[in-house]
Formats: sequence, structure tokens, C-alpha cells
Amino acid sequence: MPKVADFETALTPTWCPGCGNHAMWRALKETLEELELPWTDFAMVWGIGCHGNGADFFRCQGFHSLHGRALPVATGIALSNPDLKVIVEMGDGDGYGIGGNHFIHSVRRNIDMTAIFHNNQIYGLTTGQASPTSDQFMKTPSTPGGVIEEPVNPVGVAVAQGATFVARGFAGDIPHLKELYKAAIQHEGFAVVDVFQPCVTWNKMNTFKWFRDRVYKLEELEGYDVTDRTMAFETSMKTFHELTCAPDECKVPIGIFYREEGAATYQDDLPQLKAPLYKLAEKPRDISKTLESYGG
Amino acid sequence: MPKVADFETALTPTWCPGCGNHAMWRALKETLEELELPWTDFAMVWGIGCHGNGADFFRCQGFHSLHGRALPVATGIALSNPDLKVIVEMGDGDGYGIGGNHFIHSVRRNIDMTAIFHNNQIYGLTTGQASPTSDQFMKTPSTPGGVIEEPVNPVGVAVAQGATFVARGFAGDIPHLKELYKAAIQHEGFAVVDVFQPCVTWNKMNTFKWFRDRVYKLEELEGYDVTDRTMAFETSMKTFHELTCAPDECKVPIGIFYREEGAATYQDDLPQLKAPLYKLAEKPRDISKTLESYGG
Amino acid sequence: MSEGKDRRGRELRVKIGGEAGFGIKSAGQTLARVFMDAGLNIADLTEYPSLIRGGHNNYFLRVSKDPVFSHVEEVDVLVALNRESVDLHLDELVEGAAVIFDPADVSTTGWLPSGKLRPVPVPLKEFARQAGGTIMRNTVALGAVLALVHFPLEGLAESLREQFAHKAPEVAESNIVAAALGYQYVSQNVPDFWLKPRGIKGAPKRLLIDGNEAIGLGALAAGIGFYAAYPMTPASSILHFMAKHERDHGVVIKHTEDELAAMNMVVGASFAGARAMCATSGGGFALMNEALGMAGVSESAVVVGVITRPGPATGLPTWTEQSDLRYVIHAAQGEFPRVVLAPGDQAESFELAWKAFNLADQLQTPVIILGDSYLSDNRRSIPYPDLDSITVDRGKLVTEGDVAPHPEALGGNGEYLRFKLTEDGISTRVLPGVEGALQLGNSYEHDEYGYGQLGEPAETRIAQNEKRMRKLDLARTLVPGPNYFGVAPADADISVLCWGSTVGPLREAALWLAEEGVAVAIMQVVTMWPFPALEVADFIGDAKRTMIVEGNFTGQLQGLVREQCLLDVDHSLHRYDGRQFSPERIVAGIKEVLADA
Amino acid sequence: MSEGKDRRGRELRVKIGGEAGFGIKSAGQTLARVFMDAGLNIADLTEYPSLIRGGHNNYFLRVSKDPVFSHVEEVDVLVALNRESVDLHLDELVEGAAVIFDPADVSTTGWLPSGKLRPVPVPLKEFARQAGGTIMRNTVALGAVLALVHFPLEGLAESLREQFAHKAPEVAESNIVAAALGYQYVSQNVPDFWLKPRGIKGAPKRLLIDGNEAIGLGALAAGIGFYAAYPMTPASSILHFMAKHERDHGVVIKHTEDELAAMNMVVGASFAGARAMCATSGGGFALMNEALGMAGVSESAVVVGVITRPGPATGLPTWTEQSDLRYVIHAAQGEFPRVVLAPGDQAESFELAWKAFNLADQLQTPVIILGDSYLSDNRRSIPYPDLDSITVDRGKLVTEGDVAPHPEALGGNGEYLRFKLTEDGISTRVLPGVEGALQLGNSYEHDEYGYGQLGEPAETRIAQNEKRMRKLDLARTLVPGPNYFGVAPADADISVLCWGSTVGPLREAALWLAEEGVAVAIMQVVTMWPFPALEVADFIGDAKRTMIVEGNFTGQLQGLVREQCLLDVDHSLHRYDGRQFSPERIVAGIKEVLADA
Ligand SMILES: Cc1ncc(C[n+]2csc(CCOP(=O)(O)OP(=O)(O)O)c2C)c(N)n1
Ligand SMILES: Cc1ncc(C[n+]2csc(CCOP(=O)(O)OP(=O)(O)O)c2C)c(N)n1
Ligand code: SF4
Ligand code: SF4
Ligand SMILES: [Mg+2]
Ligand SMILES: [Mg+2]
Repeated sequence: MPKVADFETALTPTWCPGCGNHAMWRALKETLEELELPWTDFAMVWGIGCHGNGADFFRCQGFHSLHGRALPVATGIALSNPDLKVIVEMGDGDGYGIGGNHFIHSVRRNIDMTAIFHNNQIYGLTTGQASPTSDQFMKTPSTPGGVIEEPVNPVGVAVAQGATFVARGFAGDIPHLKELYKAAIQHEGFAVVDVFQPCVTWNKMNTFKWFRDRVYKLEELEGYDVTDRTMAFETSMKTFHELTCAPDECKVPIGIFYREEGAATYQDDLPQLKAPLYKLAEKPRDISKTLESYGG
Repeated sequence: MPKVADFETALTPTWCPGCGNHAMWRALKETLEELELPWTDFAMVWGIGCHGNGADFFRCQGFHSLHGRALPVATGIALSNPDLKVIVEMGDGDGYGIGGNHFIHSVRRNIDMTAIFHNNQIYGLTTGQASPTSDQFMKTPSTPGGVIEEPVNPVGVAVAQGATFVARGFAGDIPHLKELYKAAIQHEGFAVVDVFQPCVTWNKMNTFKWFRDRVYKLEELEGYDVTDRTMAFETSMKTFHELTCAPDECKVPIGIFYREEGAATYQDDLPQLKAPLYKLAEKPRDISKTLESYGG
Repeated sequence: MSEGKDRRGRELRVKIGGEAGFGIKSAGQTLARVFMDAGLNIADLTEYPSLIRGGHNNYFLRVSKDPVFSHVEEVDVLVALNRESVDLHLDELVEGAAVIFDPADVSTTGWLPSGKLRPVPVPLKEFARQAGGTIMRNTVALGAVLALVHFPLEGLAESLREQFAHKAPEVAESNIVAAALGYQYVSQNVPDFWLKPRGIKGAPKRLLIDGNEAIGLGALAAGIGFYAAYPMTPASSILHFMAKHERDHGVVIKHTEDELAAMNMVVGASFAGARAMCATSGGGFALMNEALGMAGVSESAVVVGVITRPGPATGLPTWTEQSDLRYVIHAAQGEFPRVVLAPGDQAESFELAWKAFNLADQLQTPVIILGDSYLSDNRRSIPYPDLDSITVDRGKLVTEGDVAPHPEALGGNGEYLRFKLTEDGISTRVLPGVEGALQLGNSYEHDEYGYGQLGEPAETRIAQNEKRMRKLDLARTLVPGPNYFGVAPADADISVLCWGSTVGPLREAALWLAEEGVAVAIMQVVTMWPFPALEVADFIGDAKRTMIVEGNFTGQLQGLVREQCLLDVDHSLHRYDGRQFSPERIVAGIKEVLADA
Repeated sequence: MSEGKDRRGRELRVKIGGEAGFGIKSAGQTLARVFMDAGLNIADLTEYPSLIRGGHNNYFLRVSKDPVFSHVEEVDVLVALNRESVDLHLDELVEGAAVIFDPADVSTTGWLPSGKLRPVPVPLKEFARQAGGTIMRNTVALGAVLALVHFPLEGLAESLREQFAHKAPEVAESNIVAAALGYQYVSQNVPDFWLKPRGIKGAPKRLLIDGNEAIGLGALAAGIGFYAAYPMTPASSILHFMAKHERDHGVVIKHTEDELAAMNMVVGASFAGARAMCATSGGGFALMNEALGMAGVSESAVVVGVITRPGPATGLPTWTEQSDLRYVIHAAQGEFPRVVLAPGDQAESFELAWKAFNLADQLQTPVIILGDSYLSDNRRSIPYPDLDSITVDRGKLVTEGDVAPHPEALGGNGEYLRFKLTEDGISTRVLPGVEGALQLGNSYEHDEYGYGQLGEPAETRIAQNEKRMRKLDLARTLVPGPNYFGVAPADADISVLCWGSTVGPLREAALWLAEEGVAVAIMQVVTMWPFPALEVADFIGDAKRTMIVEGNFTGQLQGLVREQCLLDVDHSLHRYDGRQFSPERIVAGIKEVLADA
């Protein structure tokens, strides 16, 4: 079974020093080691963005796909080989902006895979434009007058769309993040893990400190029930924060928002997906019976 | 001011006899007449689908755009001419399937316009494939084994995404639908009106009768508070219905789910949008001051 | 119409016209099946607007004991389900043509007295009602047609049972009754008709399929595992076909949220080793471009069907055109090898479909099957395919086990190199799950491992780019060559180039012209990319007079010929009104050119 | 490097190299501004990987009293902010070149003893720390460079104040101190350097801009009202530029959810009458294709910037290539007229940008501005534009009032016909809000009103299709013609065709060759579509020997020449490693060809 160090390639990560991506990667590598997942049994898919550069540093099977299209590429893999656990990493622009449609539809499919969102509330790789999760009034090169849209509420949307697992982590708390990763990878169904991943270069507002001062854990919240969809929705509406709000005025919940066990996954409903589909192409398929209805 | 009959072109509607689109159109024409909207003051935008064929029958200013792209076309119009009320008509495949990303992002922008979804839970124009709102287990040419995904929950998603107006109508109740249309058009902000529009040709399950037996009105529901987002969310989770459920087991709420008055619209936050933008191109713009910072 | 005059009586041409939404096409296909099962050759053509109801639909059926390659303009028997059908198709009727109609629906003013026509009034609705419902009036008409041409009714019963196989058995039985009523009535009330097609006993087994069914069958035969699509006319029926067979053949079918998803899923499925395909029309293909390029740079074996219709944009959804050839050749940013195959008929659609999967695997790059509405929507009787000739060649692929026994896939240090530089441009694919090989697919330029950052040095870029482009040389040795019909160009009065479904009416036209002593040579370009420049140059070089017939405005094949061969043709014939060329038009076009010669 | 040997000493070529993320580009641009403000001519070139940190960045600056058309390979002064910079750029240094470095960062083994180089150790970090922070070490280096070449320091202070205008004033002032420290140190410690550029007094006013700023300025001048985009390298800076000016120029800017939205919004904005534009790179353009076709069929006046980078797919995001020419010409299903303009430099980018809006309005069809990274990312000093020559021509457009006084827009029945058939293919656009005109934009084929259902008859389709395609004839009379440089082809040893940004290094190469007695004729195709076939044929026809220089693998311009002119060139020079041709490479390429002659 590969250990943390085995997941590293000869390339040194090019993420900025202090970037939340380092921590997220570390959490994932440790999770994989602890889950004792052999290389053969999982495949990673990345979108395009700073997060996706991880494809160069991460020794594993995987596909560095297009900006916004990681989920469908991952779906193609998951629906072609039931033996692979598929883990998808996306940016916030990538996954909620240009890829937002695949997000909703993957949720409602309950495809068995894990979707990790590197939510730095900014477009990192393209030098700091506003992302769909940027806080209102944030000034960026594409919004010099400040963002005037509500941020995307990935937790709320997922919950409204029937998600079976929705969690939110923080790159500043690796042990907690690992717990979320583990639960997500072990969840049978589509697991959404949105991770606050401070971008130290472009996002000068939502910093590690900003979050450290504000995050609290749902599992420590009295009376929080992860099987209560409405509670998850209501809590998601509280995760919106304003750039200027004081630490005690805006608290940011992390942890598992919602979890439903036992729901059928998309794969469960595909009786034809018992073995990898490449086995269907070992020789020509016999279509003679099918030809009968066309006169043959 | 144009009257109902004035909104008709020389072309006879080609919708199937009994199709819910007829009723929706009638409701809209009557609404426009009653609102005394002159032709010059509003523009329609259609997506592609049976609903969109309405572009040929509806005498007005408008754009019959692409499948799934009605909202961005409409946004371009709305953000270029503040004098036009923009009303968008979409199909369920059109607006929630291929156009789903524009749906979420239009909601969070709170663009001032009205978005009407012809929700027949089927792809009408392309001959009856499952749509993203098709009920689970529905058998169609693209899902002969039955739909295995949760339907899109447009009301819940919109509410989670910060929508300021979300309503649901039924083509079988024109007076009620007109009330929704009126409120939506008068709403300042992005108004979502999802309308159950039975497709009599392809959707043999969700028929007029099916809905008639099940719909009830939120405004008649004791204690329903249209300003309570959580209530709207919870109610949206109840609108999922199963194909086989008995009328008294699955009730379908219609009416205004949620309304927030006074929120700033996207246009409100664009001080430069005081007059139609074509006025900026009456003569060359003087850029001499701008050139200074480049050495000029 | 003048061009086909003397063809009257050699074959049977039936047209059924009526309002959209009344099942005219399925009725027509049922009739077609009766004749094919009796050993005759078939070509049909359905025309309909992009509406569910309203608007005019018509179904055309051509039946002959000789091979038929396309529809024709002339009609011998018109079933007019409404008055509009008479008005719209009057011009197409040959002298003595029969018009079957229900006097209750179709007014008789204007055309009835015409001495050239044979009116055949039949109480279609009334008989349908008697059989169980007016919806069956098409079926009554089918009975009427068979009786008119003295063809046995028996086949129809069987064919109706096939048509209604997925409904309650009563449905088929009532329809059989309806047909019998129509048959009886005409047999008893209508005097002898001058056309009496006969079945052929002991004719070899054939298939009656449209182009999309052919592609679907070809994909099944090839061992397809994953098919993803978003509905779009005229490609949707491939989705329907595949979905229908998902259970019996174990294929995973995904009706996706959009075409972006479809194409990206297919790339993922290919990464996981499935034979994977998607199909769409031009507008959906537009949304697939970016992922097509990703398939190119990540060297993914994928098959993409592009079944075109007239554009631009939504255009004319239910009509036909050949105006996306250049688009599919140049689509997506950057340069990468691709193969574009354009089948000319249903038999070739089947064959190219299964071959496309082999090419995709051998070349590890996208293979596009370029069709059009005319081919995809319409049926032809084709020879029963030689199933034993079908092969599965997955190219350089390791699906299972350990990578160690595959040293050709490894670098000097024993590590797996997904994008190893090779002479033919093909590296060994090793599927995820194989021990010892970690493969990274990448949409970035990359090095031999697949790492993007290491793809940036100039040398790596050059090496990988040239490696990929070398595949085009290999492709040239693998792809199907052009088809030639008619005489050799040196012996021809005119040598005509074409591609795709236009070859049907062109072959038909050539046969007709031959009867008049005009010798035509035909070259059908099948692999559009890489373009067979040498073969085309030879054909043009040998020819006395050359012409291109293609269904577009700008002359896209002609542009390719000019670019790739630095040669031009003498004449060109275009059509861009959404309709396929008829043989009549082509005959007229060629005669005009030759008259000017 | 051999090709440029004798050019040493005629101009100043500085390179600054270091790790990504340390503001090398902005430092370099500040230096560039010092020289331009002193009246000298400038060309710069930044190279960087697609990473925020890590990886090697370098900024190249060329300064001359003569006009400069491109970067060159040779370097006179290297500022090495790390050791890698020395290793990577050693080959580029001319004899006697200076290497400014901080001994604390850059080891001196291997290169220092080289007698050919002049090492200039400067304690950059230490001085920066003294001035207020090590981040300013670039600025110290700028001071050092100026001192080395005996250029006055004053301009730099001004230029730094400009660079840091949006920060607290202390920032600029500390940087000025940092620069002074570097200046002083070198003045005092480094012996006389052999290059001493002098400013030019009274030089005319110029601009120092990159291609994207030029496009943005052109769009502003044209009266743009709406700009929508999704960030994508190398087009993002147009978005940043427009956003920066949204308030002072009243433009509505939308950073959209994706490129699908951007292009569709632009079509909507155009419908409402705004001058509207979007821009992206190849991958984003892929997502715009469908709406591009919609703009074509709905006859929408839109401007689309496509600023390319090497593909396929994500490719090499920060590098340059010319491999999307065919893609932009053929993109989107169906056939419709479009104009493709490829500026060759920053001045032309400005001019073509404002002209694009006029063409779009006059032709009511999409106009594409095709650029690339080399042009968009790099700055040149260009003559101050003649602002009075800028015109706004909105074509046949009624913006306000009532339609009645515009009978040319109306049908026989007095109703407004949005798609009225006209001889030149252009119908009168009447904006929504004008009394009496109800206009229907449509992505379907349509009739003169815009109704889709009525667009289905063959005659309507033919009429509307031909009407649209007629615009290409009108376009030919409106679009900019090719540019010619150097001698006439008849007098040239070699006549070279090019397009886009390649013209810069080519012109430079031609000047150099002229000095060696080799006469070069250059034709730069500017309007790529409709293609200037006659002009190209003339140029080739007059030439003794012809060549194409283009930055791609497959020879896309060459393909167009072959297709459109039925002619080929004798030679071609390609580059597809993400880097722009240098004049050196082109000189070598041309000499090689002539040597073989
Ligand atoms: C179709 C397309 N559009 C735009 C881009 C350019 N692009 C690359 S990464 C990116 C956004 C990065 O932001 P995010 O997804 O949040 O990832 P991060 O860099 O912050 O991790 C963009 C716009 C692209 N590669 N493809
Ligand atoms: C990009 C693209 N893909 C597919 C289509 C084909 N298409 C036209 S309408 C339609 C779906 C219609 O369903 P819906 O949006 O629900 O509208 P309805 O017909 O039910 O009103 C599809 C898939 C298209 N026009 N464009
Ligand atoms: S730019 Fe931001 S997200 Fe990207 S690597 Fe640097 S800190 Fe991380
Ligand atoms: S197919 Fe359905 S949605 Fe379309 S017009 Fe007919 S009934 Fe209405
Ligand atoms: Mg981000
Ligand atoms: Mg629908």
C-alpha cells in the first residue's frame, strides 16, 4: 500500500508557499495512506486551476481534464469501471462557475464518487479574478468596483438538489479535513467536500487567520443533526460571510452538513455495470439476434 | 396598448391540441394586456424547444435564441437597455438541463427579469426523452429502463442560491398563473416562475388530470410565509412526486414560494447603466485622457 | 421532372402525405418492410418540419427489383391524408398516378378532373373507426395501397405485428383488421392499376435500416461499452437505439445534461478502457469541441458521430445539408490528428461505425463519423452484413495484469511512459488498475509521463506535437479509401466527385445517364481526413471533365480538393435548401454541363 | 545566434530573469517606460510558465533609436535574479555582455571566469532591505541597469510613481530609494560599459502598450457599451482593461460564469443596440462557437476577440502559437459570413479593434479579431494614434423614434422586415423600443420577418442563405487589405507571406537581410477572411521565390493560399514550440533557402 511519500512525484509543488493547496494535498495523501488504498484501486480527476497543478506532483492514476469538466470526465471513468474509486478535485471557478451545471447534475445522479472543491474564493491560476464564491464587494481585476452578486452556496444547492453527503472543510485544520475526506471516500454516493483553501497570493481577505477566527465545527454544535436536510439548508445560509464582518459576528461552520446513508447510487441502478466495460470489447459482439428485428 | 389579440401573428400555433403551452401563452398575453405594457417596453427571449416555437406566434420584440442559452441572451439585453422589461421563456430541458449553469448564476445575480420555465417534465420537441425534471422511473426513449436520477428541484435550488422571487404555476389554472406572472413581472429582481405544463403527446404520466388531482395553493395554506426562505426550501422538498403515488399521498404546492422585496438588483449596482448603451456609440469616444497612462 | 419520364413503370414509388403527428413515417416504414420481406429493394425518404404537430409531413417509398440508391422525385401512388398533400405533391405525380384519399378529408376541387391522374377515394376514417379507432386510418391506407398494386396482404399483417410489438397485442390485431378493410375495398372497387410489383422468391436476407440504426449496430458489433449523448435531431435516434439495447447488450448509456458532459464522459470512459462514443448534430458538436481537442492531446480513443443538418445555429433541424465538413476537420483549438469518415449509405454506415472503433484504438485519437439527416433518417434495404468479417483491434493496449511484461511501454528507468515517443506516434496504453503503471491523462501539453509542467520546454513540446502528428501517416495506411462507381474516369464523359449521402442520388443518376449513353465516373471520398489527395488527383488527372456535387453553398469538398491537390474541378452542383439532391436534379445538372461543353 | 552578431552595439537588449511570482514583468515594464519617455523605441517580451510561483520567468527589453519590430535573441545586459537565469540565458549573451547579479543569490561557478562576460555583482537584496523590503530587489536592479548604461536615473522615479500609482505613496518613494541605491553602487563600482544609449529630445508622443491594451483602447474609442468575458490566458487582460475603465467610460462589463454566457450575452447586447464584444482564447472560443453561428444567422453585429495560445485543449497557456486560424474561419455548424482580422502589431491592434465594430455594424455579422500571446502580452512603443481619423459607422441602423420614416426597412404591407432581402445582403436593423417595429432575432432559419416556421420552405431558405452570403462581397469592399513591407516582389530575392504577429520578427529580419544585400518582399495578410486571394496571387505571381513563415505545424495560411489561389509557395518556415520566431531564426531560414537556390 502506498504511503504518503509514495504519492509524490519528482516534481516539487509549484503552489505558492503557504497556499492552502499544500495542506489539502497533505490531508488527502494521509487519508489515502490510512485507508490503505492501493494505486490500482482509485483514480483522480482534476479540473484546471491552481488546484489542478497538483496533477504534476501526485503520483497516481488520473486525468487532468478541462476547466470545468472534471465531473463528466470522472463520471465517464466511474461508469466504465466499477472497480475504481474516483476522486475529483476542482477549483471554485472550475466546479461552481464554468462547471456549475455538471455539479448540480452529478449531485442529483448520486454518482458514487468524491468531489473535492478547492474553494479559495478566487481564480488563482488566472491571476486573481473574482470567483463565484468570492464574497460580495470583493475587488478584483475583473470586478474593480467590487463583486455585486451573491456568492454561490454550494452546500445549500447540493442539499436542495438531493445530495446524500455534503461537507465543508478548512485547509487550516488538516486532522478535521482528513476526517471529512475519509467519510466522503467511504460514503456510497456522491460526496461533496467544499474546502476553504486560502489563496495567499490573490485573496487577501479570506486568509487562514480570517477563517481561524471564525470557523466552528458542526459536530461540536449542540443538537446538530446531520440527517436533517432542512437544518443543513439553514446552516448553509449562515455560511455567507461579509468581507468586513467581525470574527464574532460571522461564524463559519465546517464539518458534515448532511449525510444520508443507504440511498441507491447511480451505479447501483446500472445492472449492466458489474465488470469493467473494456471486457465487452475483447471480441466482436454477436448482434445476429438484434438484426432480426430489422429483417435479418 | 396591445390587447390579447394584438399579440398574435398570422401563424397558427403548432403546439399539439391540448398542450399546456396554449394555456401558458394565453395567461401571458392576458397579463401583458392587463399590465398595459406597450410593445416598445418589453422584450421576450425564448430558448429552443416546443415552448420556443411560441416565438412564431407571439407578436412582440424578441429573440429566439439557442437551446439552453436564453438567460445569457436575455441578460445581454437587460444589461444594455434599462428601459426594457425582459421576459424569458424556457423549457425544462432548456433551462434546467443544458442551461442549468446560467440558471444558478442568473439567480445569484438577481438580474431584474422574469424567467418562465415551461416544465413539462419531458423533452417535447425532440420527441419525448426524459428531462431533468422527469419523475423517477419514467420510461422514455432515452431511459427505457426508467429515469434513475432525482429530478432537478428548481424551487429549492433557486431558494438556496439566494433567489428573491420563486413561484410555481400550473397551466391548468390560468387565473392563478396570471397572478404569478403579474407578481413576477412586477418584482424587481430575478423572478423564477416554474410552470407545470402538461405535454399531452409525450408525457402520459404528468397529465392535466394528474396535476388537477394534486395541486394546492400555498396562499391558501395556513401559516405559509412567503418571506421565510427555510419554509420555501422545505416546501420545495415536498414537490417531488412519484409517478405512481395516489392523489392524496402526493400533493403538489403551487403559488409563490418565496419573495424578498427591496433587495438590490444587478442593474441597481451598475451606475453606468442609466440609459441604453447604444447611446455610447453615437460618435467615437474620447480616449485621450485614458491614453495618458500609456505615455500618451 | 422531365429527366425521369421514361422511368415510369419500372418500379413503384409511393408517397404518403399528411399533417405532422399522425404517424405517417411509421406507417410508411411498415409498408416498406412488407416489400422488403418479399425480396424487393427499398429506399425511403421522410420529410417533416421541426414541429410535433401541424405542418406537413410526407413519407416517400421506392420499391424495385433492381438495386435502388436513393429517393426520386416521381410518384406513382399518392396517399393524401389531407388536401394539402395533393396540392404539395401534384407536380410529382406521373401520368396515370393514383391518388388514394378519403373524400371526408380531402376536397376534390382542382385536381380530380385531371385526366392524368387516377383518383382512388377510400373511406379511410370510416374503416379505421370500424376497426377500432380513427388513428388507424394510415393502416387502412396501407391496405389500400397493397390492393391497388395487387400485392398480397399477408406480409402486412406480419409487418404490423412487428411495428406494434411493444404494445398490447390487440393493437396489432385491430390494425390488421383496418388494413384488411382498406385492402378489400380497393380490390373490389378500383379497376386494374398499371403497376404490379412482384415479390422475389428466395431473395437473400437483407436489413431495412436507416443510417443511425446502422451506426448503432456497427457500434454494438464493435463492442461498445459506453455511449453518452444529449438528444439532438437528427442524431437522437442513435441515443434511442443504444438505450433500447442497453440491457440486452450491457452497454452503459447516459443521456447527459448537455453535450459538454457527453463528450467529456466519453473521454473518461475511454481512459477507463471502454469503447466509448457520443453523437450529436452540429450545435451539440460545437459544445464538444473543447473536449475533442482534449481527446486529441490526451491521445484518447473516442468515436464521435456528427450527424448534420442545415445551419447556422438551430437552422433547419429536420432537414439535410453537408455544410459541416470543414468544421469537423478544423474544430478545436490547436493541431492534432483526427480521422473523419463519411459513410455514403446505410451499409457503409454500419461498416465504418465498427471500423471507427478500431481506428480510434489503433491511433489513440478521435475518429469522427460524419453523417447527415438524409442518411440517418431514411431507410434502405442493404445486404445482410458479413458478421464474420468484423474484427476488434484495440491497438497497443494493456487491459489487465501487470505492466512488467510490457517493456515497450516502459522508460529506461522501468517506469511506465504513457506518452512514450515512438516512430509511429503510438504509445502503449495501459489501463488504470494494471499493476505498476500510473497513467496521467492530460489536457495540457506534457512530457512522456504526462506531466504538464514538463511539457513546457520547447523540446518536449516539439517532440510530443510531432509524435501526435505522425499518427496521420499511420492513419493513411489504415483508413478506408475512396469508392469508385460507374466507368473509369478516362472513359467517362464526366467524372464526378462527391462525399457522404450524395453518392446515392449520384449513383442513381449515373445509371440513368448510362441508359442514355452518357458515361459517368464517380469517386466518393469516404475518409475525409486525412484527405486522399493522391487518389483524388489521379481521378481528376484521368478525367476529361470533372464536377463536384455537394449539399452546401461554399463548396467544402471542392475547397479541400483545391487545397490538398492544388487542382480544381470544372463544374460544381450545389444544393443548400435543406433537401437532398434527387437523381433527376443531378441528371439535369450533368446534362446541362455536357450541353455547354 | 550567429545571424545577429554584427548587430551588437546598435541598441540595448536587457533581460531580467528569475523565479515566477517576483514581479519581474512589472519591473521590466517600468524600465521600458523610462526609455520610451526618453524618446527611444521599445519592444519587450515576457516568458513565463502557467504557474503562479515557481518556474522560470524572464523579461526581455529591446531599446533603440531606430524603429524596432520584435524581440531578438541577443542580450547585452542580463539581470540574473537567480542562478537558473544565468544558466538558461548564457547562450543569448553577446560578447562583453554584463550580468548583474546578487552574489548572495547567484553562485558564480561555471560562468564567472568566462572572459566574454562582464560580471556586475550588486548586493540587490541588501539594498532593497535598506530601502524597506527585499521585495524591491528588482527595483534596485533597475537602478543598476541604468547606471551601467549611463542613463539618467530621473525618468525611473517618474516611472515608478506611475507603476505604484494605485498603492500608498510611500511604496513608490521606497522604490525610488531602492533604485537610487542600485544606481549609486554601480556608478561608483563598475567600470565603464560599452553601451550608452542616449535619449532623443523632442521625439513625438508615443504609447507603450501591449496588444490587449491596444484592442481595449480601440474598443473604447469605437464606443463599446458592453463587454463580457470569462478569464482565459492570454485574453484575460482585455477583461482587466475593460473592467478598469467601466466606470470612467460607462461600459457595462460582465465577468460571466463561462464563455457560453459571454458570447450569448454579447448577442443579446447587440440585439439591444450596444456595441458589444467578448474575447477569449481557443478553449473559450470553443464554447462560443454555437452562439457565433447564432450571431451569423440572426445577423447580429458582434466583435469577438480570439487571442490564441498553443493547443490542443489546455495546451501551453502562457506561450504563443498561430494554430487556430482555420478554426476561427470554419467554426460553428452551417455556413455564414464572417470577417477575421489578424493584427500584426500593437498599432494595428488598436486600429483593427475600432474598425471591427464598424465592420460588424455595416455587415451585421460577427467580426473576429485574431491575435496571439506574443502580440497580446508584450509591449511596443507605437505612434500616438490619430484620434481624429476614428469613425463610428453603425451601418443600416435605426436606434430611436418611429420606424415609419424608414420605408426601406418595411415590407409592402408597411410592416417592419428585420431580414428584408436586399441586394447587398444588409437589411435595416431597428432597435427594440422604436415604435412600430417588432423585430424577432432568431437562431432558426427564418423568413424576412424572422419567423422560423416560415424559414423552412426551400425558397425562403435559399433566399435568406444567399442574402447572408452576399455580405461577403460587400465585406471585400470594406475590409483592410494586406500590408506590404520591403521591396516589391519582382525586385526581391525572396517574397515572404505571413500573418499576425509573425510580421514583427519578419520585418526585422528583412531589415537585417537588406544590410547584407538580400532583398525581401513581405506581404502580411491582415484580413484573413474573406481571404484576399487576388492580392496574394499577384504577390506570388510577381515573385521569383516565395516562402511562408507561420507559427504552426500544419501550415494554415499556406493551406488557405493553396485553396483560395490554387497556388503554392516554394518554401515554408514553421515554429510550434510555443515561442515566437526571432528575427535571427528567420534570417537563418531565409539564408538557408537562398543558399539552396
Ligand atoms: C474554457 C476555459 N476557460 C477559461 C480557462 C482559463 N482558466 C484556467 S484556470 C481558471 C480559473 C481558476 O480558478 P479556480 O477554478 O477557482 O481554480 P484555482 O486556480 O483558484 O485553484 C480559468 C478561468 C480555461 N482553461 N478554459
Ligand atoms: C446544443 C443543442 N443540443 C440539442 C438541441 C436539440 N434540442 C432542441 S429542443 C430540445 C429539448 C426540448 O426539451 P425542453 O427544453 O424541455 O423543451 P420542450 O420541447 O419540452 O418545450 C433539444 C434537446 C439543440 N437545439 N441544441
Ligand atoms: S495563486 Fe493562490 S491558489 Fe494558486 S498556488 Fe498561489 S496561493 Fe495557491
Ligand atoms: S409535444 Fe408536448 S410540449 Fe410539445 S407541443 Fe405537443 S403537447 Fe406541447
Ligand atoms: Mg479558485
Ligand atoms: Mg420540456
